[in-house]
Amino acid sequence: MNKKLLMKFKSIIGLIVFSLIVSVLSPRFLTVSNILNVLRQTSINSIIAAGMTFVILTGGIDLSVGSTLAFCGAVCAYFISAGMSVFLAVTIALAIGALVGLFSGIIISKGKVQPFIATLVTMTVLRGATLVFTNGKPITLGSDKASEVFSKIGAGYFLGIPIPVYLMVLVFMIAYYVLTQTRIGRYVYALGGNEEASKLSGLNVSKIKLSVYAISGMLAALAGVVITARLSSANPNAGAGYELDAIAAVVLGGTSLAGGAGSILGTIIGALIIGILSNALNLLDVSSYYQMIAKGAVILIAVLADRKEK
Amino acid sequence: MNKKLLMKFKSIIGLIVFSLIVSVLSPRFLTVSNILNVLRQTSINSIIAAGMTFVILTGGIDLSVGSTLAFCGAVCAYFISAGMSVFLAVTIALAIGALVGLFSGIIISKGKVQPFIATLVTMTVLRGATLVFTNGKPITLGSDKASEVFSKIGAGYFLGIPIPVYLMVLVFMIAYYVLTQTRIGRYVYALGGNEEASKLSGLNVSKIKLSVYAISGMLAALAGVVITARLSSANPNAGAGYELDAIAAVVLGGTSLAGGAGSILGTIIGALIIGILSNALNLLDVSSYYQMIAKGAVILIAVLADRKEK
Amino acid sequence: MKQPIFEMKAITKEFPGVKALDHVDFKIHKGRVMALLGENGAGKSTLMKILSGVYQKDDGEIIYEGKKVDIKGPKDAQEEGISIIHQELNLIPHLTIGENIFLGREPVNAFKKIDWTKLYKDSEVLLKKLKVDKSPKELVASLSIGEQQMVEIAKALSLNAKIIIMDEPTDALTKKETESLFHVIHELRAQQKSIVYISHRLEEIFQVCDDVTVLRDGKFIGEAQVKTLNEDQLIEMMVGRKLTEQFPSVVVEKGDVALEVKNLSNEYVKDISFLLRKGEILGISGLMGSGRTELAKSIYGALRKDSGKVYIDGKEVNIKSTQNALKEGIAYVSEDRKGQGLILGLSVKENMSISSLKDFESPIFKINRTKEKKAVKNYIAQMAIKTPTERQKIKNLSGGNQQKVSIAKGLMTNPKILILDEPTRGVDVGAKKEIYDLINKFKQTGMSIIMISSEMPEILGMSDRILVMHQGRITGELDRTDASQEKIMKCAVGIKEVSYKDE
Amino acid sequence: GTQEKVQEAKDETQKIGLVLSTLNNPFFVTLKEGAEAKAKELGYEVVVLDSQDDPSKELSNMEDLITRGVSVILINPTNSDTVGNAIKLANDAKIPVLTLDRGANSGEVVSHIASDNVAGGKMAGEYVVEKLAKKGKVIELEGIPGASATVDRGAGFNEALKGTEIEVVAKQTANFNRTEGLTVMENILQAQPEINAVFAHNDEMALGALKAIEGTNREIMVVGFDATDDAVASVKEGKLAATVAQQPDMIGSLGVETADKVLKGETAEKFIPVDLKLVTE
Ligand SMILES: Nc1ncnc2c1ncn2[C@@H]1O[C@H](COP(=O)(O)OP(=O)(O)OP(=O)(O)O)[C@@H](O)[C@H]1O
Ligand SMILES: Nc1ncnc2c1ncn2[C@@H]1O[C@H](COP(=O)(O)OP(=O)(O)OP(=O)(O)O)[C@@H](O)[C@H]1O
Ligand SMILES: O[C@@H]1[C@H](O)[C@H](O)CO[C@H]1O
Ligand SMILES: [Mg+2]
Ligand SMILES: [Mg+2]
Repeated sequence: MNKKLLMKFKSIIGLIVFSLIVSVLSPRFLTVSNILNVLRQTSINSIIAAGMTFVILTGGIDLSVGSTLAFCGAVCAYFISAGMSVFLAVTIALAIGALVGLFSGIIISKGKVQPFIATLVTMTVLRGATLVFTNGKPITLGSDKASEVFSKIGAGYFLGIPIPVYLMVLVFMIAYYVLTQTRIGRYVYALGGNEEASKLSGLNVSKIKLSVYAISGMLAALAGVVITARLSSANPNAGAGYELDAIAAVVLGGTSLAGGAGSILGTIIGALIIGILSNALNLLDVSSYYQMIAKGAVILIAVLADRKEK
Repeated sequence: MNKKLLMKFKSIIGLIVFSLIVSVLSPRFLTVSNILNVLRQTSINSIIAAGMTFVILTGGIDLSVGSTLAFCGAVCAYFISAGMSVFLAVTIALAIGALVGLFSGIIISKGKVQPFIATLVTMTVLRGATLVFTNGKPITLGSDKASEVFSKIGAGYFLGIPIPVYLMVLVFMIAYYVLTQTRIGRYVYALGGNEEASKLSGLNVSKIKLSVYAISGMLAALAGVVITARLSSANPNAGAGYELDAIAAVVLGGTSLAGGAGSILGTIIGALIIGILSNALNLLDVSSYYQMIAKGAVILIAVLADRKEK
Repeated sequence: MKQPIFEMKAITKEFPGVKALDHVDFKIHKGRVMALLGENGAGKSTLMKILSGVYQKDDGEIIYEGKKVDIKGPKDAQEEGISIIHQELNLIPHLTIGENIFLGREPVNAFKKIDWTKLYKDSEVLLKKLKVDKSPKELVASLSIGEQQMVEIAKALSLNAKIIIMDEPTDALTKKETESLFHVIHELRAQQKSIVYISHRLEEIFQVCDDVTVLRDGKFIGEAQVKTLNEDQLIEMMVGRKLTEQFPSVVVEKGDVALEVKNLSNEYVKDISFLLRKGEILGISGLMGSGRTELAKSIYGALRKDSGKVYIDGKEVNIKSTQNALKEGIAYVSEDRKGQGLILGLSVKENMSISSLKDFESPIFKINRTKEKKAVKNYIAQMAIKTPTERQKIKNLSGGNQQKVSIAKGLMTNPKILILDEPTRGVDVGAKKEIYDLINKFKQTGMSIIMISSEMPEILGMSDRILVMHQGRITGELDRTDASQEKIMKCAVGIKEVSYKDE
Repeated sequence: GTQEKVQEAKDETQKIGLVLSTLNNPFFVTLKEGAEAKAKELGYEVVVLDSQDDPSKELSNMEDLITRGVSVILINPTNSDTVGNAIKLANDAKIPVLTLDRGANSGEVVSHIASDNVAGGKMAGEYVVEKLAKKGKVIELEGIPGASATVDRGAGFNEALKGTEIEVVAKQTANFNRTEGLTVMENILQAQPEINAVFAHNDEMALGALKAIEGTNREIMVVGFDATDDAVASVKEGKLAATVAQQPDMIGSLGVETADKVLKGETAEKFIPVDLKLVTE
């Protein structure tokens, strides 16, 4: 138990050490405005990664998050520019995200298709659907009242802290509660740990699978809403490749892709590492080609350091 | 045994039925030239997918194939345009591919890093390295003797059949032999089936892992050579996203991402389905946005049909 | 006998190529313990899986308190008041003991929050009852097989069911835990619960069971009260013929030292030294978690050694991996056939030959399949492994038959030293005898055997010499001639100095 | 009987193949629309294929078009160097090829219809020089590394800055992508205390950067490239300072018009430049 706590602290300490090194190299790194900046940038990947954590804990994977983000963002922008209320448009976008997840979940649990393929299909189909829906062009919001209000979700502040940061914290608090304190949380771990045993214990395995993909879809939709609000515009190619970042955050956070073991706290740390890394490399003015090399190297060091603990 | 055979035939029959439907819709589909065309187009993905089959059978995954393809293609083009003999340049490219795979393999087996993350790191670093190496610009071959000879590997014919098709067939024959007739093949299945039991049965698990990633890397390099030869030019962005196509071919072919079960024959069929699909959708004049939707739908139908058999 | 509370009538179940159950009748009586016996593959587990909703019957009916019932899944069975301890462990490694016990039935408060205090308190009570000295907050992944089995038992008890099915619950338990279990069974019977008890340890049947039902080849053979039968009669019902002496001890002249271990220590075992001679069977006994498996794995190169030396035929060897061990002529057969022994997705043949594939390799690296098949078929015949063909997937074999394949895999490497960890776990009486005969045969050829076993009669009957372990140390070394259950138990609890109370 | 007739009728309309580097960018969507409108007017059927920025897919698309038997191919290369062999395939099949927006460095091309990206970059540079009175710090947001538009616009822009006291203090790629434009700019804003202007190699990135700047209260001028609908609207609102207007629809329709000429046996100009102009209001 104490060892576990130490483990958790260890990653946090690693994160802090890393931040300190960067702040020595670039004095602008540890300014309040940059920290808020990093947090806001991290919020998108974090929100997606929170949902991805549920999926990966069950031993699944969700490749469709990027497309879901784009599709739901576009739907939301469309409805708002068509005059719908912000609340309703956002609710519809989140509901569609959950439905998309349910769709993948049904293919996986009822159709017995491997999650990788099922969500690859969803990813491809939904990207196509987004392009058809937007005709390949961004849906840009006007400057009417609703659009202004909506844009606050991505660009606004409350008490000096960006709204997306609140959303991210809220998502993680709920995810933490669900995963550690509720039955469904236990079942997610159980399913990932041993599907056969879970079935034999009388768990409704299908229902758990449907739930995690729905959660992932809904959070991807939320990320889509935030990005769209931030840009006041929904891009049909938004979110391409985001699945890899989200999965990387989850796995960097110590969750095993085999399922059954890991934590949502790890995911935040993973997402922060990735976020800080991009920000730091930019602040340090590393040229974009070398950024890729540096990013890979740091991620490797992070996982290797983490592994030593086990 | 008979049932297994039937299963295999079933996928092939499915493929044939699918081809017949397309050929009714587009009379140009079943012409000799188009069939050769499809086979050549499929060869790249097939070659990569053959290597990916080894990796996935052990329960691993290789996300770095696209970057490896680009890097080795660039190296090969560079050496040839620097006047090196085609044979030597190709050999070096393949060796580098194998080394890249070994590198991932070492991180995975010695570093105990999850394959997803290890190869994600390789993928990122190698893409950066390719951009640095090429300075972000394509390396284009001239019209000297060596370049001409080299381009045959991608664009040439022998007895009316494109060279890449021979390469593809050769790769699959060797892979089939190794997986079904040799010790290492058996070990690959064993490792994917139960790593702990494999260790206790006296298998050198590290060595097996190193081998499969080296094979995957080398075949990705071969694909890189073929593409570069075909285009007479190595593009630093080449191969981006190819990992998904290769994995899809493997999984469509019935190999489980959990490892331990599947076949290389399935992979050919999977790759052919994907290849024929793209070609057919182009011939049938499906607009590019709808192509994505159609592609997703057909893949879904294919896996669902395959699953019913089990 | 009174009317049974539960009755299965003419149950039939077929798997591809195997008729597992053929019109089997089975009764369960209130407040009584029903033994279900039969050879490996007789259909015991299949019958119980039908009762607990894991499999669906092809034909027949199930009657509960006079009414026909339909059990469609594990949840249905739970609701009918049926709980089962499966033959194979079914736990979630990364959850705690308590979470595993109450999986699917966690107590929650008004806000849907799990009531952890209650969950762990209730788990604690169950563990205490079973005399398991582990915190319910410990992860299951860190438990030994035996300990995991106790968690399975606790889980089955926690359901507070009317019928509790125990499919070979003691096959990974030592005497001490077995006794706690029997104590609990007596209590349950007193509470008018019904129990189905499956075991291949016949002496246990006489200790705890009231009635017995025997199956053979998927057919119902008979039902009787245990007190009307003796062991020989039981065996005859099961195998259809009489068996000769169960432990045919073979005396082999003392050979040279084959293996010497000197002061071996690591995380799990401390300062282990012993000798093993050619043609000798060295039994290792001890309580659950005493470190026997770890000792074996340390010698075999599967666990790291911190210090100590190992000599084979007088020469020091440095075994760092399992490949090294096999090369030096040591083979190890795991106690955990499902988790560590077998590759469930592969065939009988592929499993059996995996450690010795090199021997079947022809030039051009091709496996000589004819040769391989011949060798495999030879073992299938010798060990009477029940399988339709050598190409059958190993996961479709009954537990006992899987175990035989596991042993055959070790034997196929032609080892000088064979380490068997619980070699007859889940093996039926007939097959046990076959395995013992085989072990003796290899012993006669000069092979040295280390046999770790939790089954007292087996240890006493087969070993030439017995080591007893306690908390990672050797606490006793007994010769065949002066070993007894009492002496072993005394060393096993590690208290030579404290006097052992005999009751 | 009727079936055959339909088939014949269909065969009578000649097909024009159009291969685009990507359809994930509004610029190319507009280009496609321009081509389609013109084709309809002239009675052609257009077969549009998307290379998804992958030269090897581009080659496959070319092969598939040849199989389909199109009469002429308009191609917007993913990369000017790599496209050579794809064009040679069409050359071998005796199908005339025209390039749009990006040129080809090898293969036989009947005509090239595009704007001059070096000139466009220069135009943007000159505007910045003028507005900043030859002094200040600027940021360059680059397009997809290696794309000819990136290379050419960068070259033109930097040429315009030569001999002034304007310094490019940071150069990062945002891959012609709006979201990346946003995050990259957010980070640059943290790193650079003083910035006077931003030149983005396309409007998507410019609009992303603008969003990043809107979050601060710094005065920074942003110049884009393409004049997409969003960008023009932004210029009108006074947010985006300027954008170099390409006329993708014109590139598309001129492409089809030229193809029509080629099919009719008329001669076509080797290079048909499409006007660029600076949109500042
Ligand atoms: N899922 C399955 N698929 C195919 N055959 C099976 C399956 N499960 C069991 N069998 C076969 O059914 C028969 C009965 O098996 P079962 O597990 O019920 O035996 P058992 O009496 O419990 O044996 P043991 O004492 O070894 O546990 C065996 O021949 C076994 O191989
Ligand atoms: N992976 C592990 N992590 C932590 N503790 C472990 C682990 N594996 C085993 N142990 C502990 O080591 C001790 C020795 O276990 P071992 O399996 O050697 O016992 P054993 O004598 O073979 O008994 P059993 O009959 O239960 O197999 C036990 O207390 C067990 O809980
Ligand atoms: O000219 C075009 C556009 O500027 C587009 O935004 C990116 O690709 C270039 O080729
Ligand atoms: Mg059984
Ligand atoms: Mg043990």
